[in-house]
Amino acid sequence: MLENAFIIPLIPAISFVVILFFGKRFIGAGRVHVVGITALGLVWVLSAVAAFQWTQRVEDPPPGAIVQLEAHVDEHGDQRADEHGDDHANDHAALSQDHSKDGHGGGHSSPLIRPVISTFSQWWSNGGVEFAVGTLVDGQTVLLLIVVASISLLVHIYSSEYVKGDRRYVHYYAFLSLFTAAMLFFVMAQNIIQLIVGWELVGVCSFVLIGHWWEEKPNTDAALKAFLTNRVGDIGLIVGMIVLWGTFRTFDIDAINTLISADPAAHHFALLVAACCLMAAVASKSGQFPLHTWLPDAMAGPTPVSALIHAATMVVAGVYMIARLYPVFYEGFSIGSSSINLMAFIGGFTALIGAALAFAQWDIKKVLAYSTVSQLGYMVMALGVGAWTAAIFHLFTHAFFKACLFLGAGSVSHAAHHTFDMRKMGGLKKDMPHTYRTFVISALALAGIFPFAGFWSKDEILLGSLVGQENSYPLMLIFGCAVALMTAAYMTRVIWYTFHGEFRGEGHPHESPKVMTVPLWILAGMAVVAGAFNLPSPVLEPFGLEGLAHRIQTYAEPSVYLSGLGLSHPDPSLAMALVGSALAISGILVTYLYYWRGMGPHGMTQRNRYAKNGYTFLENKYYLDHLYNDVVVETVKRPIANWANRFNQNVLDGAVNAAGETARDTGRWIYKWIDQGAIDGSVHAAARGADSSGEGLRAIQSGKVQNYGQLLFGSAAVLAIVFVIVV
Amino acid sequence: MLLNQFLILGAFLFAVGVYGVLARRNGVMVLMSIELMLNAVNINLVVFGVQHGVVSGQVFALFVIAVAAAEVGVGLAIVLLLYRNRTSIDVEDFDLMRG
Amino acid sequence: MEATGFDSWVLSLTVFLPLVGAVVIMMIPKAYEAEVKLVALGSSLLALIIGLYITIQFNYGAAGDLQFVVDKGWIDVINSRYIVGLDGLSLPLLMLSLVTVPLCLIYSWNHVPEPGNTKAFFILLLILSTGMNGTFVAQDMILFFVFFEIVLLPMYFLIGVWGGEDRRYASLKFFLYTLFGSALMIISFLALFFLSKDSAGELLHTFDMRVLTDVAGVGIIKSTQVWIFAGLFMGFGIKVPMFPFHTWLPDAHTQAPTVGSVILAAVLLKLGTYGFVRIAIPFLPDAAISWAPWIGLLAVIGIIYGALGCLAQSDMKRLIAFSSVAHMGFVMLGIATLTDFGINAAIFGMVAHGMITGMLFFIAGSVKERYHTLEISRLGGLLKSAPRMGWILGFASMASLGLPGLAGFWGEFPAILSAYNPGAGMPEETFRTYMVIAAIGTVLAAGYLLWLYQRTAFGEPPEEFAGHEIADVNRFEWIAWTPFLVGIALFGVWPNLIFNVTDDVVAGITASVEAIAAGN
Amino acid sequence: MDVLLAFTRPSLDWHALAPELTLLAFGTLITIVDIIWDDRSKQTMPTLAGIGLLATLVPILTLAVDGTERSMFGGAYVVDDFSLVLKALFLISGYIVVLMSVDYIREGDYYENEYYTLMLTSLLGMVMMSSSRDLVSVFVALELLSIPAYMLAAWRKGGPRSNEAGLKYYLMGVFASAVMLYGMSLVYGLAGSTTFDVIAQELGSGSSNPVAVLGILFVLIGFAFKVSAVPFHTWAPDTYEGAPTPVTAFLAVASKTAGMVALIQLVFVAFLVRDDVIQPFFWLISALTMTVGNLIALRQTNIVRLLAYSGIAQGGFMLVPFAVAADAPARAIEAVVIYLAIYAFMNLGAFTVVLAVARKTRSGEIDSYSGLFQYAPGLAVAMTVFLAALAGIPPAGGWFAKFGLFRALLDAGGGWAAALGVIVAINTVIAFAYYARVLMPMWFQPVTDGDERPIVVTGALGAALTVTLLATMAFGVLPGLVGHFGEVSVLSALGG
Repeated sequence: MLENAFIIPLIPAISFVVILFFGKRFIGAGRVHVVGITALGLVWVLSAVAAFQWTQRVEDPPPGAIVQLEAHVDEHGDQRADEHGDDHANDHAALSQDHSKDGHGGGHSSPLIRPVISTFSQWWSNGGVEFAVGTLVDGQTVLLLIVVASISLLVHIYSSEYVKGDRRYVHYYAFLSLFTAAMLFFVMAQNIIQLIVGWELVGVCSFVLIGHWWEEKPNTDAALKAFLTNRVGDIGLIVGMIVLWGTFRTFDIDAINTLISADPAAHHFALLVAACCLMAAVASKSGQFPLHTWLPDAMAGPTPVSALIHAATMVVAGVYMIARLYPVFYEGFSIGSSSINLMAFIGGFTALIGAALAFAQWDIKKVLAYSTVSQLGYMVMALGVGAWTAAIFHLFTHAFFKACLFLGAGSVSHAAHHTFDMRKMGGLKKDMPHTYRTFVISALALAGIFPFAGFWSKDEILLGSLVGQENSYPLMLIFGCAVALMTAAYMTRVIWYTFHGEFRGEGHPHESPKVMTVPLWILAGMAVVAGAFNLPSPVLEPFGLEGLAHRIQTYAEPSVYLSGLGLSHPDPSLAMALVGSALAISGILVTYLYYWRGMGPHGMTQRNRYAKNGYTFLENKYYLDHLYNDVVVETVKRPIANWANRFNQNVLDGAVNAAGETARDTGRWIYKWIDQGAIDGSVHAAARGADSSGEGLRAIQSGKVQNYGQLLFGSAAVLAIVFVIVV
Repeated sequence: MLLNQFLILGAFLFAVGVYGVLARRNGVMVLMSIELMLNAVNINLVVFGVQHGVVSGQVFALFVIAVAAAEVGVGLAIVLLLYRNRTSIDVEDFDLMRG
Repeated sequence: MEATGFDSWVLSLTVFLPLVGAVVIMMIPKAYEAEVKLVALGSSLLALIIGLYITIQFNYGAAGDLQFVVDKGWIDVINSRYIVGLDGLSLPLLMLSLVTVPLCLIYSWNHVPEPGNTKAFFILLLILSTGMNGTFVAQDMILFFVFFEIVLLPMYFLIGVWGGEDRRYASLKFFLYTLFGSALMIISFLALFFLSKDSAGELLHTFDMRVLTDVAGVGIIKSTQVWIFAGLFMGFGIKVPMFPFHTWLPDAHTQAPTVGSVILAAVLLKLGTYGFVRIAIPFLPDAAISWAPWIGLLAVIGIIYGALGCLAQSDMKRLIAFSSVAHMGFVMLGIATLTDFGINAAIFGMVAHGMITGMLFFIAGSVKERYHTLEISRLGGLLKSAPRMGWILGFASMASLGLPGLAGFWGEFPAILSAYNPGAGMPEETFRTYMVIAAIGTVLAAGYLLWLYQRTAFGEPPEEFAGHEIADVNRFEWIAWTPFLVGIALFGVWPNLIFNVTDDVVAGITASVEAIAAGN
Repeated sequence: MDVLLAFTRPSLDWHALAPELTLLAFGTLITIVDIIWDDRSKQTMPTLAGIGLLATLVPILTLAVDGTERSMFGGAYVVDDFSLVLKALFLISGYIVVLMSVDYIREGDYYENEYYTLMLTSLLGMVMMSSSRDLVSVFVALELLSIPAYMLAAWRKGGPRSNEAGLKYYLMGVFASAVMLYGMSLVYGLAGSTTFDVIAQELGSGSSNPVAVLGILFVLIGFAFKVSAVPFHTWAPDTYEGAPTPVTAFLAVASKTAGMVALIQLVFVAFLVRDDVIQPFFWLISALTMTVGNLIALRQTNIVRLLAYSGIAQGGFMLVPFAVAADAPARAIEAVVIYLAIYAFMNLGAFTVVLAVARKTRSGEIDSYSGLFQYAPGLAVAMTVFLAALAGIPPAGGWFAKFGLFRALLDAGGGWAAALGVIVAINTVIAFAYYARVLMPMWFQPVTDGDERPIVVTGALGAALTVTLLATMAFGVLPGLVGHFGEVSVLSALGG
């Protein structure tokens, strides 16, 4: 399976064709989901097989699986590698030594397993640059395969109920399949061109699916905004990739990584440029500050799409790319040595503002969207501080509980007349027990409460930023902690408004059918147990299961590239874990107090507003409560959150729209003045000049023969004089 | 011999002819002025012929005289025609076509 | 190596069969319209079949050298010969032109635009196709020039007779621009004729493009070369069209009848870029090196400028026309790098742009036919009223904005990439700046195309068209469009189909450039 | 003195003179027939004239086959390939003009017979011109071709426009010949002989003498008038408009060709040594001529007048090679001859169409061509071909003529030549601008007066049309045909 991984994206691609072209006619518009679901089922099985085979490969490496990079670099026809062939030999010898030395310390126990690279027909050759399409499969890949396959499968199933009877049911499923195919293609890209291709394709699918209901202008606006914002990032992508190509003269990801890890010091500047450019791409795709504004709008799409594309998979493409080309960023931003760098800062800052914004939203999906922004920021920050494994681990866990949350939100709106406005919800707890439970579980996971999945991954990130590499990342640690607190808080708020209190909507809410709740439960289950995939060994020692510790680190981490960079892993620290969960719990607690305990005072507050003095002295405890609530919490919530929101809506979002408008205005201006005015004008001027001079010359033709005679003799005389003088 | 004097005479006659064709508006006078120009040329030819001591100059002059006769004949015919159609021989009047 | 037997005829057949068809049609009286159509389609299809035969017989192993060469006496007094030949550079473009014409005939099968007269319309199309095919196979400068010019009059009449409101102005503008360019071009050709020396320093006095490619302008002093190149630049650059000689294009496109625009976009513009690759650069590499940065500059200006122009348009067809300026900018950027990478990309870009923009113009024509307007502000909801056409428009727009996996991307991305390392002896920083600007251009491209798509396809159909039925894609349109759609997807998925055909030729060209650069 | 009186009869080569004699014979024949049968001979006249012209081609062919160069009267009268090519050209264009004239003259209300006599006489002058290598014979030939032309221009005796055309043409013609003669007298004065060879030697030996400059200049001006070069062109538009259309065609083609022939002989045989005079002179004149001609043509609304100005501009193009006469003599002559040959056919063709259309519309206004393509597609296409040829667009013949110019210029090389080349390029663009003003109504506009009756093209006109059309296209597709004649005429002209 590892060698023939290309089959995996092929399957959904085929199902796309089948659904789109034969769906209506042969299968029947109402039943196309069968095709999609079977295809995804197949994909899931194959991914599972691939994952299993990879673990086998790591456990007992077949001969040749242990690195001999220079050999394999050569077979990728890379001129530069030939020149450096021998240095490779040396430092890989060196590598294997130090790896065997500190192999058992620092939780760094993964052998240097080379990824399975299989290339197929030469895709194009251009001016001597041979270029093959192929797949690169390693732990990181199979991890994403599992994530994408599982979530996509569940979303397919869920959708069969959720979008039943939709105007464009067929197209919906077709593009769901296409998206899956593109995402899988992207994940197992063997070279940066394939990365670009997959990157753009998922972008288009998201464009189509956000604009799924294109009759309403807001949806199409959102779709355009998403696509254009991503294109802006793509400038960075294209340029960055080109810089990489120009530096290493190869598109091959494996070769690039190897070359860097072989000689980290070299081309620092080129790498810095490339990293900055690619960072822009990441910012656009993974909703990082300041290009994140499209993501909340993207919620215009159907909810399952938001769950799949804008929570679990596509938006992590940026994170995945960083992880895939980690040496580039690691060296470019010199993550190892610095204590702050662009990536870490952008990540941390995004996490912060995302979380802050989540407070101010009334649309449940927007809350989740901002939470996604914030969590993606978390991952980027993790990568920025050098905690590779933590980032990927968080990506893994986050995919499940965030998907679960979105699908839960979908289920809620399904019940509550397709509204996402939390003010029209409330009290759904009793009507929708399944949704409620799953939602809470995932929320706890997201909040990072022990022992849910989120706890473990978030803990590793905080730990990563605490320890850092050579230097620690204090600022990032502060960001991380703040976000941990706020995340817990706003999730509690959501749960309060959605499920507690009285129902504020109209109609009778009802639980969604099995076909929707079952996926919810599966995801909730994952939200509980996903953390187990990368437990630190101390946790497991009591049970004598150290062997199972750090599985993701062991299997997923491409240490074949990273160890060359001297990437280290922090030892697990109980203190950090406690601080982390303390923050989360306190966050929940505060909010809890505000909403559950603080209900009366709110009523009181209003009465206060009407009859100010009357009850103040009597009810001074309310007065205290009032003080406590309105001062403490409000100061936390309102000013900051609202300021952030205003900044977000007016400044950043405004900037995006303004950019669009400016472009069009410039266009108009240039067209009017330069094109039609200057350039075309000059052409016309020439024409007019010719005409009028023709008119003028006609004066010669007076019709009087003697004038003609004068002209004849006159010019004869003039010519005579001139020539006699000159010659 | 008096080469230059003859040449100057020729040039003078030619100039007079030019003045005539440009200044006189009566068609017949124009024709006569043309004769002046041609005869100026004849003077030149004959003089040069003598100077070079060859006969070709005078032969040329004879040709010119003959041709001039034919030309003026045609010219008079045209002037006559115009007089019949337009009852005028003022060359300034004939500007139906211009521009 | 001269071709023999049937192979020595194929190229001449592809070139002149349409002309024969045209002559035959002239014989047929107007009344027999069916026959006229059949003869027209028949002759063009026959040419296409022979074209397919060529693609099969073509020796891809030796794509670098001319094949099916015919070398016969033509105008001995000026030592110009009838030389036709085909190599990897000509093949894709010849095929593009061979495919386009029948499609146009089919498209206008039952609705020749106002004022009708199928006979004349088809005759002109056929003459046009002779000119285009000939230009791509001619290997003698005079022959090239003649074919290059033959296309002018038919296109002039296509625009002028069957065009829109402002057709007289547009057609004349198109004609005068191009005529001016080609007049200067012929001067340069003659200068090459008289000045080219062979390696021994002997004057060649030949129009044979093969020879001139071999000598690569050695023996012509640099300054003269630069001037000669200037003439060629005018000739080809106006045709491309490069900023600032582009102003004829939007008018011509907007006014031309649908198939006119299609042919203009699909093939005619390529004559210019082809000229650069086939004549200007290989004949005068030295001058090319000193011109390249300026060409690159104009190219990137064209990219941004065309995109901004698009954003300013309110007319669908005019918008597409301006997008041509931008896309040809990418092509010219690729050429300007003088690297085989870039020039390959440029050739791919030519073919891709031909199919994609041709497709867009087809759609624009059909929209115009159904809505009787191309005012973007008045259109909308195409996806609803004519879903298939809407989807095709979406597909074409996506291809046009350079979506990977479709043809557009392979012309665009490698062109940008090649600008990172321009050819030997050229300012690297300058071209890297160009690269970034070009990359920005891709965003603008996405901008105006999606904007167009949103306004025309998305949303509810405007009520002014609520009344009458908007027909979806009809049979003739399907036949005419499918080849382009398939091609866009096919070349997008498997770019090597073109790349490995052109690679050898281009390698040869750039080799001479590098040799010169090394010499300096 | 006795030296002067000694006279020996020069030996006459009858074969060499056969063309002129045949033409003369037919001219006289027509006159005699006319005198004897007057009105009853009306029908036979054009036929006779035509036969005469074709018959004259026979001795030319025999001479061409024989191929030896024949010189008479001490080199004053030479029969070589150059002269033969141009004699043939004169006769063919004359024949086409006759074809054009048949119906026009027959339907005109004037006595028609002397029309043909005059035309043959004028042609005789031209045929002689192409052999003249001596000031006297050039002068005589010139007057022989001009005087009948004056009368032809004034052909419509009752028509004031025609009279005026005649007057203007006559007066300007005489002025010009006066100037020319004066120049000739000066040249003769320097050289002491009238034959070109001697003149060439004398001019070469003598240092730069202002008198020589004046002489050369005046002579050239005399012929510049004939080829209606700016600023000596003023007569052309008025005369062309006023004269009967066939005559206009005759003047625009044959008589202009004659002027060019004379210039070729004078410049390349006699004056070549004084390139310091002729090259700048022609650079200036040609640039002026094409530019002014084209610019004024832009503003014309009458088709004949437009063609007149276009003819002036074309003349300017033909003068271009003279500007490099000394630097690239062979190429220059070739270019001029080729241009003359192609120009004869394309211009005559255009005039034929004008005649054919005028037979229906009775108007010379360009607007009257509206919608021609609808009711007379054949004529429209033909006109398109001719205009395209005049504009120099392949595959119609004209491109090769223009190509010849560029070829001559670039063969000479140098900045001035290149500059002139660019001027030519710009002018071709301007030129198409007004040719398009004829094409547009033809193709792009509906018929103004709903009258869509097809145009009847009479046999003669049809024949003329076919000949010119075929020739124009043939020259475009296989320029070798005309190129060959250009080549042969070069060698002998320079040699002789």
